[in-house]
Order: sequence, then C-alpha cells, then structure tokens
Amino acid sequence: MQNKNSSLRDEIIRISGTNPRKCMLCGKCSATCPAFDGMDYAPHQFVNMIENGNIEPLLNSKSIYQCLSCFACLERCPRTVEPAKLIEAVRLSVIRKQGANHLKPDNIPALLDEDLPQQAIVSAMRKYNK
Amino acid sequence: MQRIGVFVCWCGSNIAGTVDVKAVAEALKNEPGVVFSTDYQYMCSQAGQDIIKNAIKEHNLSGIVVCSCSPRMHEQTFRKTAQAAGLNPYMVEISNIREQCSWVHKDMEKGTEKAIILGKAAIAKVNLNAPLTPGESPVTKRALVIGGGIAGIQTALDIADAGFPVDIVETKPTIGGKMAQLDKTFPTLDCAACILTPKMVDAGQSDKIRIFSYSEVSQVKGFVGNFDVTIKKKARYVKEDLCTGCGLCTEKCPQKKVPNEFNLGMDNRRAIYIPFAQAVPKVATIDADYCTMLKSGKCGVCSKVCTAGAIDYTQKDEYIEEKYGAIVVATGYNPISMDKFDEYAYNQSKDVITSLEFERLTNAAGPTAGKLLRPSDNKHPHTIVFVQCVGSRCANCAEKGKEYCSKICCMYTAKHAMLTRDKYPDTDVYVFYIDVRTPGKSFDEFYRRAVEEYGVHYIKGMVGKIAPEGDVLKVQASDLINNKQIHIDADLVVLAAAIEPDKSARPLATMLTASMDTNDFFTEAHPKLRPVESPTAGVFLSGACQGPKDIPETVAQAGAAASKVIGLLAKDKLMGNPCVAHSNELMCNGCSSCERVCPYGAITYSDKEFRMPDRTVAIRRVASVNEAVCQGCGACTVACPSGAMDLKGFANNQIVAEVDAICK
Amino acid sequence: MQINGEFKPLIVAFCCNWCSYAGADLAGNNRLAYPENVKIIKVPCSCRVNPMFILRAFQRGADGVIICGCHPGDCHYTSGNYYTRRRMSLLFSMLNFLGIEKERTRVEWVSAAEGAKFAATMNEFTEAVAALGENKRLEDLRCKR
Amino acid sequence: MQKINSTMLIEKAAQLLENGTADRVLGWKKGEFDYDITPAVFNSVDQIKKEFVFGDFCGANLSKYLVKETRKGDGKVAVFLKPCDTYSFNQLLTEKRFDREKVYAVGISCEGMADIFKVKQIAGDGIVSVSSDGENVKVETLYDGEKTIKLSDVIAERCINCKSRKCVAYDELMGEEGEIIDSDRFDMVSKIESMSEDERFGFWQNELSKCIRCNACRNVCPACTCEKCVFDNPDSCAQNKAPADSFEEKMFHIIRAFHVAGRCTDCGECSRVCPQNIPLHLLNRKFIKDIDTFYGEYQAGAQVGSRAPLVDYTEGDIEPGEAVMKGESENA
Repeated sequence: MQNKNSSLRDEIIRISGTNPRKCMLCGKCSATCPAFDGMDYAPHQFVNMIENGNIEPLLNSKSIYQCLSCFACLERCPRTVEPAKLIEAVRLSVIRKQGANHLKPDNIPALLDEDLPQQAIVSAMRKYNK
Repeated sequence: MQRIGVFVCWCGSNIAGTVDVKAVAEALKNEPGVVFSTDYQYMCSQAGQDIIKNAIKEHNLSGIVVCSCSPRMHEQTFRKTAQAAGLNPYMVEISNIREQCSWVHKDMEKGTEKAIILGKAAIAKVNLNAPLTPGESPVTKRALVIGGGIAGIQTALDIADAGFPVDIVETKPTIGGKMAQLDKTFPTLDCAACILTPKMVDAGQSDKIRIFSYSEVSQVKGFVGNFDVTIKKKARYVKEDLCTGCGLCTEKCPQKKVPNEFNLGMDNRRAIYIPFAQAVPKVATIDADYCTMLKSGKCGVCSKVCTAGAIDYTQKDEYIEEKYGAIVVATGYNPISMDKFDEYAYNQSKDVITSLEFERLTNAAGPTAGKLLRPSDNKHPHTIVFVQCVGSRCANCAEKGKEYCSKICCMYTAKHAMLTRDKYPDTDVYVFYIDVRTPGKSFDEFYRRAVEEYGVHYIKGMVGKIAPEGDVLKVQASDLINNKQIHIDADLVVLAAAIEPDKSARPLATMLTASMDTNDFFTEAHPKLRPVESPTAGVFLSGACQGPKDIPETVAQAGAAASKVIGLLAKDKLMGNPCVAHSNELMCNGCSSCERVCPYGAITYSDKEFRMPDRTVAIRRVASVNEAVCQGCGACTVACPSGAMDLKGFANNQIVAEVDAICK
Repeated sequence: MQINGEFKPLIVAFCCNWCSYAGADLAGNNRLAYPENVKIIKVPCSCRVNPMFILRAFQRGADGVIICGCHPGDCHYTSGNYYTRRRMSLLFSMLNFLGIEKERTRVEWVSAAEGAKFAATMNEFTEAVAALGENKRLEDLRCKR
Repeated sequence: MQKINSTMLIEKAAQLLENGTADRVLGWKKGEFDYDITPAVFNSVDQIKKEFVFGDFCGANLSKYLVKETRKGDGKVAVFLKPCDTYSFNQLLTEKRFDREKVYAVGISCEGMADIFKVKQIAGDGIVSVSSDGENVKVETLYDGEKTIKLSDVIAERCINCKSRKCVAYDELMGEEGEIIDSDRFDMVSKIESMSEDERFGFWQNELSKCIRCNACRNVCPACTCEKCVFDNPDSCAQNKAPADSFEEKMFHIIRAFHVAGRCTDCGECSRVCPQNIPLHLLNRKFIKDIDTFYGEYQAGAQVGSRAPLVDYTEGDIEPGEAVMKGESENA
C-alpha cells in the first residue's frame, strides 16, 4: 500500500501545500467537522489515506463534495496539518481531469434552482467548464 | 628557552608495533628546547613515571612531552607525575601517537614519520606553555532556593539536613506552591496536603531555613560560590514577627469581594487574608489593590481587631542583601491560558473548567468543601467530559499552545476520572485522549484501574467543539476507533490545560545568566549527564522550571539538586580550570563582542584609566574575565576583533605553533 | 606533499576536545584506518578556531583544513559550535568568492561515538582534496621546501 | 529643498561653538589639493571661517574620529554626519567606542559625492583646481586647461548604489531626513559569484596584487577602530606589514573583511581611499549579502544595540557546506 499511487500522492500533497506527516492522529478535525454526517470518509481519514497513498477511494468518495471548506478543521488542528486543504486538493485532482466532468453553459438552465445563490453557479462554471 | 624532556612510550606493541619509537625519540632530540629524549615500554607504569620524575630533576626540565596514548587516557596521570617532581602540571603536553597514529596506520615508515611530526607539534606548543595555577575562590556556605513549591521545599530541606543554611524566596504569601492546591496525588491517592504540609512545617521550623515569603529576587551579581543577591520583600502591611496567624482580621475585614487566587477565583476572600489554613508562614497579608484603608485611608478594621498589634499600614518594600554560594531555581509552572481556545468555550461557560480548578472543586478545603458541584448552578453534574492535550503537542501554534507534551495530564486525568466514579457512581465520565502516556512506576496499572474497575469511558479522539446550550454543554468529538463523530450532552467539561514555566522565569534567567530553551524552560548543563545543573556554574535546577514533571520526579530532582549544592558548599575553596580566557586591557576595545558570545556571563566591563602615547590620560571601557566562571571554550577569542582576548593553555601562538610544526 | 611521485594532500584537522577528538580516539580504538597525512590539533571547542589558523595552515603548506566539533545542540559549552557554524559559513563562502577551491575547507560534526564517521570523513575529505591537487591558490612560496 | 552647502555648514559650525553647544567641531578642510578634502577638528570660530569646507568631494566619513576625539577633554564634540556616516556612528555606539553624551551630531542630507578617480578619467591627470556648483564640476589641469564636467557623470559608485539616504542618528538635522533605498549594490557581487572558480580567482588575484599595503583602507574604516590592530601586533600571529607574497595580499584582505563582517555598514570608505582603486567594498558586500541570505536581512548601524550576526546564532542555521553552495548560486 505504501508506495502505491505515489505520484498522485505527491501531486495532492503539492497542491495542498501541507504535510500530512505532521498528523498525530488526534481526530480533532473529524470532531470539529460540521459536514461529518454526510461523509463516507472523515477528514482524519483523508490525512491518513493520502499519506499512505491509498487515494483511489477518496477520488470516488462523497466526502470531497460534502466538505464545506469552512476551514474549522484547519483552524483547530493542533499540528497545522490543514485537512481541508488536503480534501480540496483531492477535489481539485478530480476536477482537473480535463473533459471528464465537463459543464457546458447550455446545460446550466436545466440545473438551475431558485434557492441556489448566483455566486455558486458562477464558481461552478469556473470550475467545471474546462 | 624551555628545557624540554621527551618521553616516547611503546605501549607494549600498541605503539611500537607500527611506530619506530627509538627513531621518534632520536628525531625529537634535535628539536628546539629539547634537552632529553628517551623511550620506555610503559610510560604510565610506576617505573615509567619514575623515569619522568628522575629526568625532571636530573636535567632540570621545565617542560615535558609524552608521546603516548590519547590525553583523554593519561594526561591527568602525567600531570600528577610532573607535579610530584615539582613541575607545574600544565607544562605537560601529550602527543597522541597511539589512537591517532599507530592504531590507525599500518605502514611503519609512514607511522613513524607521522609520530615524529605529532611530537614536534607538541614540542612547539610546550615551548610556549607557561605554568598555570587554577584560580581559587572562597565559597559562601549558604544556599538560595528561588521558589517555595514542593521542589524548593524539598531542596531546602535536604540542604538544611546536611547542615548548611538555606533561604527560600517565594513570591506568594506562603510556601506550598501548586501541590498545596491539589486534592489527591497519583498513583497512590494520598492527599496532597497530608504529605506536603508536614514538609512545609519542617521548613518553617528548621533553624537552618529562612523563608522570605511575599518576596522576589531583584538582583543577582557574582558567580559560583560568591553570589550577591538582593531580595525584595514586598510590603504585606503586617509585621511578620507579631502576627500570630489567628485569622480574626481575615474574618472581620469588610472588603469581601476579592477573587480568591488560591481557589483560582472560584470564590472570594477578604482584602486581608491568609491563603489557606496550613500556610507557612502563617501570617496575614493585606492586598493593597483592594484594601480600603490603603486606598482611601478609611477603614482600619483589621488594625482594631488585631490584639497583637501586627498591622502596619505604613510598611514599605524592603530590600535585603545576602551572599550565597549556590542558587537553586525552583520557579515551577502554571497552566496556560485557555482564552485562545475558543472551540472549548472556556470563557463562555463557567462549567468548562481546567483540571487545576477541578482539583479545587474536589478538595475538602476548596470552594465547595469537597463536594463536586458545577460552578454555574451548584448542581451535581451527571455527565463529565475530560479533554486531554488542550494546548499540549501543538505544532507551530506558539501563540496558542505548546509544542511539547505536558507529561502530567494523562495521570491526573485518570485520577480525576477515577475519584469521580468512586465518589459519585451515578456519573458518566468520558475521557477524550490522543494517546494515554503512562510511563512510570505503577502508572499504567493506575490508568487501567480507572478503565477496568471504575468504568471510565476512554475514547480515542479529540473534542472538536463545545457549545453551551441551556444548562448542558454540547460536546462534539471524534471516536476514532469506531470512526464516528459523537455528541455528548455534558454537565461539566474539564480541560487538561498544557503547563508552561512560570512567567518570572525569563527575567530570572537573565539575572542569573542561565540559559533557557525557546519554551522558557531552563536548560540543563548536559541533557543526560548533568540534568540538575544549569550551564552557569553554581546555578542548579529543581522541578518543573526545567521541564514538565510530576511530584515523584520533582522530589527526586530536588534531592539531586540539593546533593549538588551540598557538594559545592562542602568545599572551602573552589579550584577553577586554569585554561581560561584573559583579556589584554591595552588592546581591548570594550566593544562587547566577547560578552555577547560568552555562554557563562564570565565577562564584565569596567572603565579604566590609560596613559596614552601622547601622555594624556584616557578612560576606556575594557573587558575582564572572571576566572571562576569562565569554562575556557574560547568563543570570545575569535569574536574579539583586536585579538585582546586569548585563552590560556590554548593560546593563539600555541595553536599557530602547532599548525606550523605540522605543516613544515 | 609529493611522496614517491604520488600526491598526498596534507590535511589539518581541528578537533574539539569533547566530541571530535574523542571520536578520533574511538576511530583509533576500533583500528579504523585513515591517511597518515591527516594531522589533528586539539582545541577546547570548535569555536576556538580562528580563521587566522586556517589561513596559516594553508600558508604553511596544508592542502585541506577541516574543523570538527560536536553536533549542533550537543556542544559541551552549549553554544560554541553554533558560532563556529556561522563563522565558517561566512569564511568558506568568502574563500570560494575569491576563487579558492571550496573542497579544501570543511566543517563536520563528529560526536564522541562516531569513530567510524571520523575515519570515513577523513578518508573522503583526503580523497576530495587529492583530486584538486596541491594548494596553489592560497600558498606562500616562501614556505615551500 | 536646498542642497546643503559650505556656507550653511560654516554658519552652523560657528554657531555651535559660539552658543556653547560644543567645545570643538569635527568637519572637513582642504588638503593638499582641492579634491583632497581631509577631516579636521576646529577649535575656534576663526579657524572655521578660514578653513572649514564642504562640497562634493567631502566623502570622508567623520564618525570614526569621534573615538579618539571624545577622549580628549570634557567638552562636547560637534560632528557633521552624512546618512552613511550615521550608520557608522550607530555601529560605533553599539560597540561602545565613544560616549554619546560627549557628541553633538548634526545629520546632513546628501545626494551623493563625487569620485575624483572618475574626474581624472575624464579630465586627465595633473589637476590644478576643482570646483563644483552642485551641477557642474569645473576642472583645471596642467595639460588641458579648464574643462567642465557634469557632476552626475562623476558621482561615486557607492553613491550611485546608495543603500540609504536616511540619517539614522542625529541631535539636529539639516536638510531632509531621506529614505532607505532599494539599491542594486549587490549586482557586482552577484556577477563575480556567477563567474567560474578560475575566473573569480583571476579577478581577485589581479585586483589584490595591486595592493601596496598602504593601510589606507584600514585606517579610514570606521569599523577598524581597534586599540591595536592585529596586523601591527607581533604577538597576534597575524602581523604583517608588506605584501611580500601573494598569500599576504589575500590574507590581509580576507582577515580584514572578516574582522568587520557583520559590523561593516557598507559606507564604502575603503574603496574611496584605495590609491590602487581596488574594489575592496566588494569583499565587505559579499559578507553583507551572505549574511542577508543566510541569516536574514541585517544592516549594521541601523539601530544602536543590535546584535551583530557573528555574535548571534539560531539552532537552525545553515551548515557551512550548504552555505558555500548558496553563496555561489544566490544570484537572483
């Protein structure tokens, strides 16, 4: 398991700019996470699984879209591991697969929802139009 | 010109096997200053030493070079030999032709050649050696202990027991420290007061121990064996010699709204107070910040009720000057502030408390008389959550917590949890931990008892958030074993706050020129081999000022520090290391470069008058080295731009002579 | 120094009394060989080494100079080697700036337990200096034999 | 703002003596030639009116002379300090080389000084007289008669790469306080660093072999105020009086630069006075640049009492091996 997927592991660590080895397995990130209930993998698991190169399950997990980027984990982590940045990095590495999840302007009207803030649409467009 | 004798040792075949010792002795015969040269099978043997002694007398030698094993082996031996023959021991130089020649080389020719060069280097050095005499300084046979907690008390008792007078300086009105605030002590659960107060009484009654309570060290001068210390005795507005400690004034004082620091502000005391019943010295103190008499001149109740006439509103701070031979630092620790840990709601709810506050809540002499009642509504809590590592093991968050493990929290939390379950079986007790660290005699057994016999719920995971809601505290935490986020409605939350050195430690370290680490813990002279000594000679460390410690460790270290002090005070005179730095005042610029690199604070400056070449007199600032304090590292010699600083025994010209001899 | 036509560099090693000199002794105890042309000078602490000594050694014919001290944090005098580190960083950088081969100077931390490291360091350093040949750029012709 | 001129300073100097602020004044007077301005002590108003000069050739840094001058008698010494001189002034105070109480410091703003070498390059040798009106320099030479050169063409290198026009120490300021400048002063150091080892050696061998050991660089250097210089001291093992060998040329300049490392304020006096025009300031700048890269930016003399980098350390300092590599490659 150790060196499996090591290039993806390095890529994710590089994007996140954090060092998962600093983690002392206290679980405060998961304790503090407001989106925990909707997650299949908890923030502390992200840290550990990325460090171990066990990244495949994370790429397909619900968690990466459940994370609110509220940065509570980042704020409270006693070791400055910053799990939110790692989750964001996994999310980015999924999004950056070009063409895999294309969002075209034409598709947007069908997705529109009255309660959806406009900013969310703009940012979704930015993220998914590549 | 020196008259040098050269003595080449065979060391059996150890040297002679690879080095032609006869050839070495022969070659060195012609070196400048050499008047005698010989070889022998075992120079360190009695017979070998006799050869040296006889040669010293016969040839009137002024210096000696022994080509033999490492100076780390026999330098002392040969110095003593020389001394026995009337030669200054520092006129001996060892040329290491065993460890650094015969043992690492195989070729006889090359080995011999190298041995000759090493011998020449030693001869070149001896030519420039001067007799050195270790400086002597007297020892003041009195010790100062700064801090009157269990560390300071134990150190003082042990020193006094050996017959030396010792003074304790304590900033609080009483000695006792943190231990006096504790309820029970792990792992045996004896009551802290029961084991501490007899020691306090012993210290108070010992004719060898003086206690300066409500006092602090304001100035330290001098060096090992000869410290001049100024102690500031703060005005307590009560004459210590008259006060009987009856406590009547503390009952009658009309100012009732003073937060009681002994109970960590969980109840109030009067403006005149005795911190606790077993205080030593048992003398009242007036808190000038709250006393109406001192603030506005109206009141005077305490003075009226005091039958001993001990109240003195005109008392002033008093400065006492005393000489000491040794100083022990025992300034202890404090829990860190919880203000910055917003997520634990310490400032929002009275029912989130620190472990030290919990101690007071369960202590029979505490604000609730020992009943576990929660501070907000005095109700009995049924669900209690303990959070470990609050502020400990925090990387890169210096403004919030500490990077180190505070060491004592695992054990006292186990103790708190166990005692709570024992006294109140109707409570649910949860302990959230990252790791349970219990290395210590009977420590792990103690923790296991809390789990196995008392049913404390230990959950691996950290608490992420505590939110006060109505009269419960919503605790949101990780359960890492079950990979769950769990929610508990707690009545009381106890935070195991990290501990940090007392704030007084840093200014004190500056006064003592003792070094500190980045966390403000005092640094030991050697982390393994000299754990109770500071690098500054004559300054010793006791207790948590050196690092987090529990009571057994503190007492052990206090005893160790005391034994070091006793060892020092038992001497009448201190013999220094004669290889110390010295400054040539004519060349000194007074620029302070040397002072800044000296790890021992051995360098001081004074203004001196000098006759200048143009016959005028100028006053210049020049450095001088305290030989009793200098350890001879030589950092100053290179820092000095003018070369005014040199090191005896390793002088510039001696080292250069060695370089020259080697490179010739 | 030329010996039988083969260049053997002369190495001056300043060793602190507490760690590196003891490390060198340990190399001896364990009979770990290194070249004969390594000559050790004992100093109380690496911070005793004045840049002047280093230049002097080169002047008098040394081909390489190495300073050995306790590992940072382990100094017998608590902070001596920290000063050595700064002084030598600047001095060596300056020598390099003047075009004097950087391989001729080195600082190495050798503890009293690292006999093997001492021998290995000396072997490796001697080899590196040997590869450069004689010290020509900081020599004093008057001191040549 | 009017440029500080001779008249203003003479007036100020005379006033300081007359009103008793100072007992004597450290200033400049004409030397053998117009451009050869030398530091001088003035004891009377008369003397000031007769001899005191100030102009574009008054590059001399007066701070060093305070060490000796303050030791004479009790009264105060008034001194005029250009911005770069104020840094030396502070550095000397940090090293407690004189008593601040005995000095009355007048900071004067400065827009750069002229370099006589540059003038000579344009006008040729045999200069009989030189004068400057703040814009143009009039030069009369033995061979070519009178010539007018633009002052901006002969501004000294150290002033083109001026690090700071801010007076960091004074009791009284004449002119504007000035700003710290983002200069390109390390460009030449970087250029040498990026040369090959052989080129570097060649460059310095060529430069340092010009040295005649006149000791001017040492004698003018405000960091070289040692009571006895190691090079003059037979017991120092470093005594040497003449560059008898290429080794000694290098040794002198390496040791001198090392002795002032972390204390040198980069005032550039060494290069100004070198009769052989050796760019000695580059050695000092190399140390300054390395100190900045290895240990963080440090300007000697910016504050009184700051801890010089060589009498300081951190546990995480760079190792010498890495430092040498970094000192070579940091050419950004």
